[in-house]
Amino acid sequence: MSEQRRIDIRIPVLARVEGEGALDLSIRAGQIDALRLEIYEPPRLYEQFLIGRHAQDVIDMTARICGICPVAYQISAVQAFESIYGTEVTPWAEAMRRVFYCGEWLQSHALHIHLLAAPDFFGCTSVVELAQKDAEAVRRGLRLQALGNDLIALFGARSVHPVGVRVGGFHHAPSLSAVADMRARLNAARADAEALVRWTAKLPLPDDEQDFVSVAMRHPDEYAITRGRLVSSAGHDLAIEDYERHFQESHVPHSTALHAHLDGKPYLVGPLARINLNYTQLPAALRGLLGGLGIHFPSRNMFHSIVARAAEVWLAVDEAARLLGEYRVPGTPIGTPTGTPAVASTPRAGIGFGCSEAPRGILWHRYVTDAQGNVVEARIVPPTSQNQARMEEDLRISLTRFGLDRPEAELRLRGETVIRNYDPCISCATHFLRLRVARV
Amino acid sequence: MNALHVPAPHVPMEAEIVRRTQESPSVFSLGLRLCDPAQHAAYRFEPGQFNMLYLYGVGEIPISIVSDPEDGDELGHTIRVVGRVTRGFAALKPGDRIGLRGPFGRGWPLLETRGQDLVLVTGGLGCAPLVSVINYVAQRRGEFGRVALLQGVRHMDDMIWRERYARWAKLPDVQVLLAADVAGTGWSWHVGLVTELVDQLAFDVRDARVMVCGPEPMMLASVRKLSASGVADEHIWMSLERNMQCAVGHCGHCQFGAQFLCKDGPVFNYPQIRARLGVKGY
Amino acid sequence: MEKPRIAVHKFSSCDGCQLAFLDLGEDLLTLTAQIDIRHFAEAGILGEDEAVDIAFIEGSISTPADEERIRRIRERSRLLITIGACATAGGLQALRNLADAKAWTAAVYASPEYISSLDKVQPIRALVPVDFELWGCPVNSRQILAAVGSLLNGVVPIDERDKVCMECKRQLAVCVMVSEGKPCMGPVTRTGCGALCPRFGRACYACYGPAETPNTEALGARLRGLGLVGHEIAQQFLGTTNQMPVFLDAAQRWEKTP
Amino acid sequence: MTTHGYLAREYFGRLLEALRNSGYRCVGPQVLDGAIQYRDLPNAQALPSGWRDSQAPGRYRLEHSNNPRQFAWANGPQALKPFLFAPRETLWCVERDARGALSFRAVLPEAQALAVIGVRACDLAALHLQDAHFLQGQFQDAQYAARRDGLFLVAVNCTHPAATCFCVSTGDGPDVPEANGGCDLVLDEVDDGFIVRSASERGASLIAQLGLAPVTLAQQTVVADQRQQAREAQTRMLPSRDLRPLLDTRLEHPRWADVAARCLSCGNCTSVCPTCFCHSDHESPAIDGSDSTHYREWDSCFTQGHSYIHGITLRADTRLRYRQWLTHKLGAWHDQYGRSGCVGCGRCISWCPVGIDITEEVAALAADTP
Ligand SMILES: Cc1cc2nc3c(=O)[nH]c(=O)nc-3n(C[C@H](O)[C@H](O)[C@H](O)COP(=O)(O)OP(=O)(O)OC[C@H]3O[C@@H](n4cnc5c(N)ncnc54)[C@H](O)[C@@H]3O)c2cc1C
Ligand code: SF4
Ligand code: SF4
Ligand code: SF4
Repeated sequence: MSEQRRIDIRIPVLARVEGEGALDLSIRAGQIDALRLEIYEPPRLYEQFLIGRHAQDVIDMTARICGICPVAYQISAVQAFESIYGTEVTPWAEAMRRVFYCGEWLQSHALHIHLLAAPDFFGCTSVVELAQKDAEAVRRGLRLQALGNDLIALFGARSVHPVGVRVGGFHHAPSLSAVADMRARLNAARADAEALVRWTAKLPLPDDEQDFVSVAMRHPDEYAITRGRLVSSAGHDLAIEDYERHFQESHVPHSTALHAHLDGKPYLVGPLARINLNYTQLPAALRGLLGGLGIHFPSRNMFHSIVARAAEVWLAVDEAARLLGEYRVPGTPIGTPTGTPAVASTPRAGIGFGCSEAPRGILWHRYVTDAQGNVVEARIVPPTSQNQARMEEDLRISLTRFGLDRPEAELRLRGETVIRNYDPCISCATHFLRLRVARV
Repeated sequence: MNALHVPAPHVPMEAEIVRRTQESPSVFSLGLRLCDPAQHAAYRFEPGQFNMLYLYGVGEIPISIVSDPEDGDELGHTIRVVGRVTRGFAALKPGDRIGLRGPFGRGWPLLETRGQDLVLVTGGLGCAPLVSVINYVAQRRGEFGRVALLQGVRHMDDMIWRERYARWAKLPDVQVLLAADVAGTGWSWHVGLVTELVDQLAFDVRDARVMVCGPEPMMLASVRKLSASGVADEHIWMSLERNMQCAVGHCGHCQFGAQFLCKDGPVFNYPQIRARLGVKGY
Repeated sequence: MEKPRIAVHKFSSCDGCQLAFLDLGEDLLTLTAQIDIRHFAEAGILGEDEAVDIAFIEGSISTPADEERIRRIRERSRLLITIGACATAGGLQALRNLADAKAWTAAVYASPEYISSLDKVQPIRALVPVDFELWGCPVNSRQILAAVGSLLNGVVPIDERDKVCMECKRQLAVCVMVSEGKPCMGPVTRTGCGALCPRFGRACYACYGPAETPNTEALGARLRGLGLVGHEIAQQFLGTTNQMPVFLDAAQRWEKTP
Repeated sequence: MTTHGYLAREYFGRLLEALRNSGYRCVGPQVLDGAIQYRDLPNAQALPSGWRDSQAPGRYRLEHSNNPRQFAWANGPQALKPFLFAPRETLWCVERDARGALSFRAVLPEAQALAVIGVRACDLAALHLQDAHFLQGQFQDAQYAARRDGLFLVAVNCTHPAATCFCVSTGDGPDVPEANGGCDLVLDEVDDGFIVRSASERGASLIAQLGLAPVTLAQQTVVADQRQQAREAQTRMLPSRDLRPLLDTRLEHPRWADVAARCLSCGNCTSVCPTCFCHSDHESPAIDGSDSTHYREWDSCFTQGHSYIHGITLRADTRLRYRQWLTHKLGAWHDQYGRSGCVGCGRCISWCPVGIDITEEVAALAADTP
């Protein structure tokens, strides 16, 4: 092919991603001359209308930023308010929030693996086609997704925009019998989870090693989900309160989302970053399973993200089963009214932070409240805007390696595959435009 | 009355559409036969009774039976398309299967009125429940006295069955009077309200038995007019319509004052419902 | 019988209502055997401009491009059905209609010329005729299956418009307003969710939007009796369906009440 | 055969045991989610020992004390109705084959012997009304009948009516009539136990298994006194048992508009009312087109759908809906079932989120002529 080839690729609607995005790529003289991951989902200005609202409203409203990871929003938000109000939740509530969150990982990861990412590796355009090639894998995926949804609903009544979380704990504690049923299903799902890990390890994933910085939370006692410090493969180890000192967001003209950088450089959040940083905290059985399949973490192959996701599905099933193993209904001796499974708290003024590992990576919140505990200022940094700079960087590298002289259709598909590998959630990404008021 | 056995009060029987007739752009008739021949043979009803017709996956609606009770071939239903279920029924064709429960309710007082003069007043598609009576009387012309058929519609184009009316008009001692509120060329009948037709009756109505069916304001106006003409309240019957879910007197929707339309009606003797008729909200 | 052609389109939203399809589990495979999906970007099926029998619309309209796209979709769809609070009522993001949107946008973006945004966030109904609206934030799989079930049987779906209280009692939940004095919006909110909140011991926050004959005045007075002040009562009405006139009016009335 | 005797509180478990041995599933009052609710009763300790209910228009709270009594409360949001007339249940299913042929199949609840402990006099009166409605007309409701058949009822006379109770004025309580109570056992609770009386043959044979002690004169006096006190404790009332003549002349009374301004039209009153029977039918087709389920669920005369007929809602506004409810409940029921549809339990008063009080509305309607 001639060096003079000019290619303009526009993928106007990215399929199999959450939200509305597009990719613009122009190649001039064998070089990428412009590459823009465009997010044109209109801004929803959440941070603005949270102002004046009380904690429960914030919990219910921020969930609506994203239908796929509402639990993450609720947990990050509630933590921020609990830190302002000085509320210490019980170990029961702490553990059950982790179970609740496992439901979301399970649901979101299963959805991403089967419905969004995997069709790429089978030459299919959708899960409907994939179901014709590997029906059992799709059914297994749908089963795991349903299990995740039901686990969320156990604590939240429904899986999308659940209604169970409140400051101090939960509104409702599931009954013993509901938990027993769930535990049985979780134990039965272990086989599916293991089969899923094996299946993803065998996918014909491109081998595309890159240099990148991983960022995730870390907790001394557990594979971090709901709590911990922020660590990076570049050696950072920060309290969540210090996030803003190291991470900066900037507005790029082609996107309604903000790009985030760590000390000026792109970085990766999400399953691969988490597993790269916290591999040793995975249960031994899971490490053995992965090792036996010849997949080693930390990994520099971005496409190992899908295996990392499957491993986290395994972990979520295992953790939820374990934590529900010793379940009891809090504070309800027979014959007393069902107590609210939450500790009391008094709203007050302050500043609070919340951070948790959403399925796609760290989700960071900061709130300032007035004396009534209502929001005066809100800032939310979702995972996708953190990954956006990394995605563009990855696209440049991997498309160049892939060969820019390849036919347009192949380039297009590779580009989409690279993007989908990040499981970008564009709905999330755009809802956090920070309000910068120009003061004269 | 009401001694009739209801073969399937709670669970529908399967019925096949054996005939479909488009009566007007929005009105069609279905001839039904119960798929089980024994059920079909055993099925009995009285004019004025109704069935709950079930459309697969959609729901049930109450529809009067308009065919002749002695017609063993098929059960006739005439349906006006007004909403969800009726529109669904309109799309069916002969050979399609539906569900049928019934017959329910009390029909017209054809035994009590035997030998008497009859005035049958209908409005709009309100004629459907009375068509069965007209058919019944036409088949047994000798058993009744003089008969007047008064039918009113809003617009002349709403008048269905013109040729049937023409046919009925030719029967001995049957007077047919039609009225349209709005009419144009080609309308030789009365222009105005159906109540105004009472003045054109060929016989003294004082001893007649009256059956009325149609929109409630029209029924109320007719009853007032007939009462004023000397008809005793006890000699007037009318068929009402209310929301109906179960048809067996349990769901509570069809209550009209203390009456359950599905079992105490839908045909009522006027004094039974006089107190609440025309009171908004009942 | 020819399979009905279906499209699922997304506008400004959280994607949660589309999940009612993607969360169907095995039913999703059953459903895809009954219908012919022509466009559903999140599921990987792209055919935005295809003519379809039923278009499901998620999300609200907030840019000129959206406006143009919804008109195109309407032209190519025999039936157009909105799913969820964003599409039927504007959604939570329509709260920006209550603020000076232009000023917000100008303040947010360094280069506002890159952003084209309409003054107001609007429900689909404000722009094109809608054949049926499914309420909820989010709509759930039961609602979607019921609607599709009706459509497959050739009739319009049933409009569920009773109050949450009706379902709350069918679920034998104890009224949280009566037994705990919690400020429940159930008496003015449309059923459909299964009365999830009262069953979980918390007050309904009206995510399904207004029910038929909502008495916002009487409920507001009751909330006041429970200790809420006018501004707080107003906020109760400014949730996911804040642009629905009965709620908006109620909010404006209560906002002015101390 | 013993038909009367004393059962010490610590032996209450024997009653449950005897019922279980006779094949009954026992259901009884328990404190759950802040209210007295009837649920499967694991043992006598699960009964609401020491609990009292404090009720007022739009308000229900439980309070605990060290009083050992287990039935010293009036009622909760529901009692028998949901056990017999289920809030939602399938009536029939239909299968459709590839050629479109339909086969219909009735679906009946599993018949099961259920014993309900702690039923109140008003609950029994309401049960008789529901029986009359669902079983004694031209058609029997199969679902209701299946559940009703095996029902064993253990009534407990009220000692602590709530402020919202007015069963004395409707003639339905606070204690179960000596004759034709319509239950199997009647209990009077005293501080250390229960005076048990059989009210049916089944009850009598059950009692025989309990080893009851004779009732002392002192106990009889206590029971008589507390019954009397319970009567006198009631402050609310309806002006007459048959309000037809009154209501018939009040159809256009301004009070209907007044109550409509306060009423949420939410249907809570009809849902908690033990006699209200309205329901609507619905269809749930399987997505693959092979079968469909026809079910019913509680409806209310306060919904728009209740009076909807193609394009018109007969009772579009709350004024007409409230009037329909009241004139039916207190008026038309007499014509339909020979008595008023209200048993004076006061649930519609307490559980109305805005505290509309049926006795107050009737009083206002009665106060002056339009
Ligand atoms: C005793 C009786 C006899 C009838 N006979 C005939 C007849 O012979 N021909 C005819 O065309 N119509 C008749 N009707 C009216 C017919 O039942 C309604 O037109 C029909 O139920 C409308 O259903 P829909 O779904 O098309 O209308 P929609 O307006 O979409 O109604 C929605 C739903 O309302 C409910 N509904 C229940 N009862 C009624 C009711 N009475 N009217 C309207 N909606 C109701 C149904 O569940 C219906 O599906 C009769 C009604 C009654 C009560
Ligand atoms: S809890 Fe809310 S929804 Fe339930 S009955 Fe009470 S007011 Fe209605
Ligand atoms: S807020 Fe109301 S409508 Fe929404 S889920 Fe809760 S109870 Fe249902
Ligand atoms: S009307 Fe009210 S007081 Fe009377 S029985 Fe019903 S709920 Fe009880």
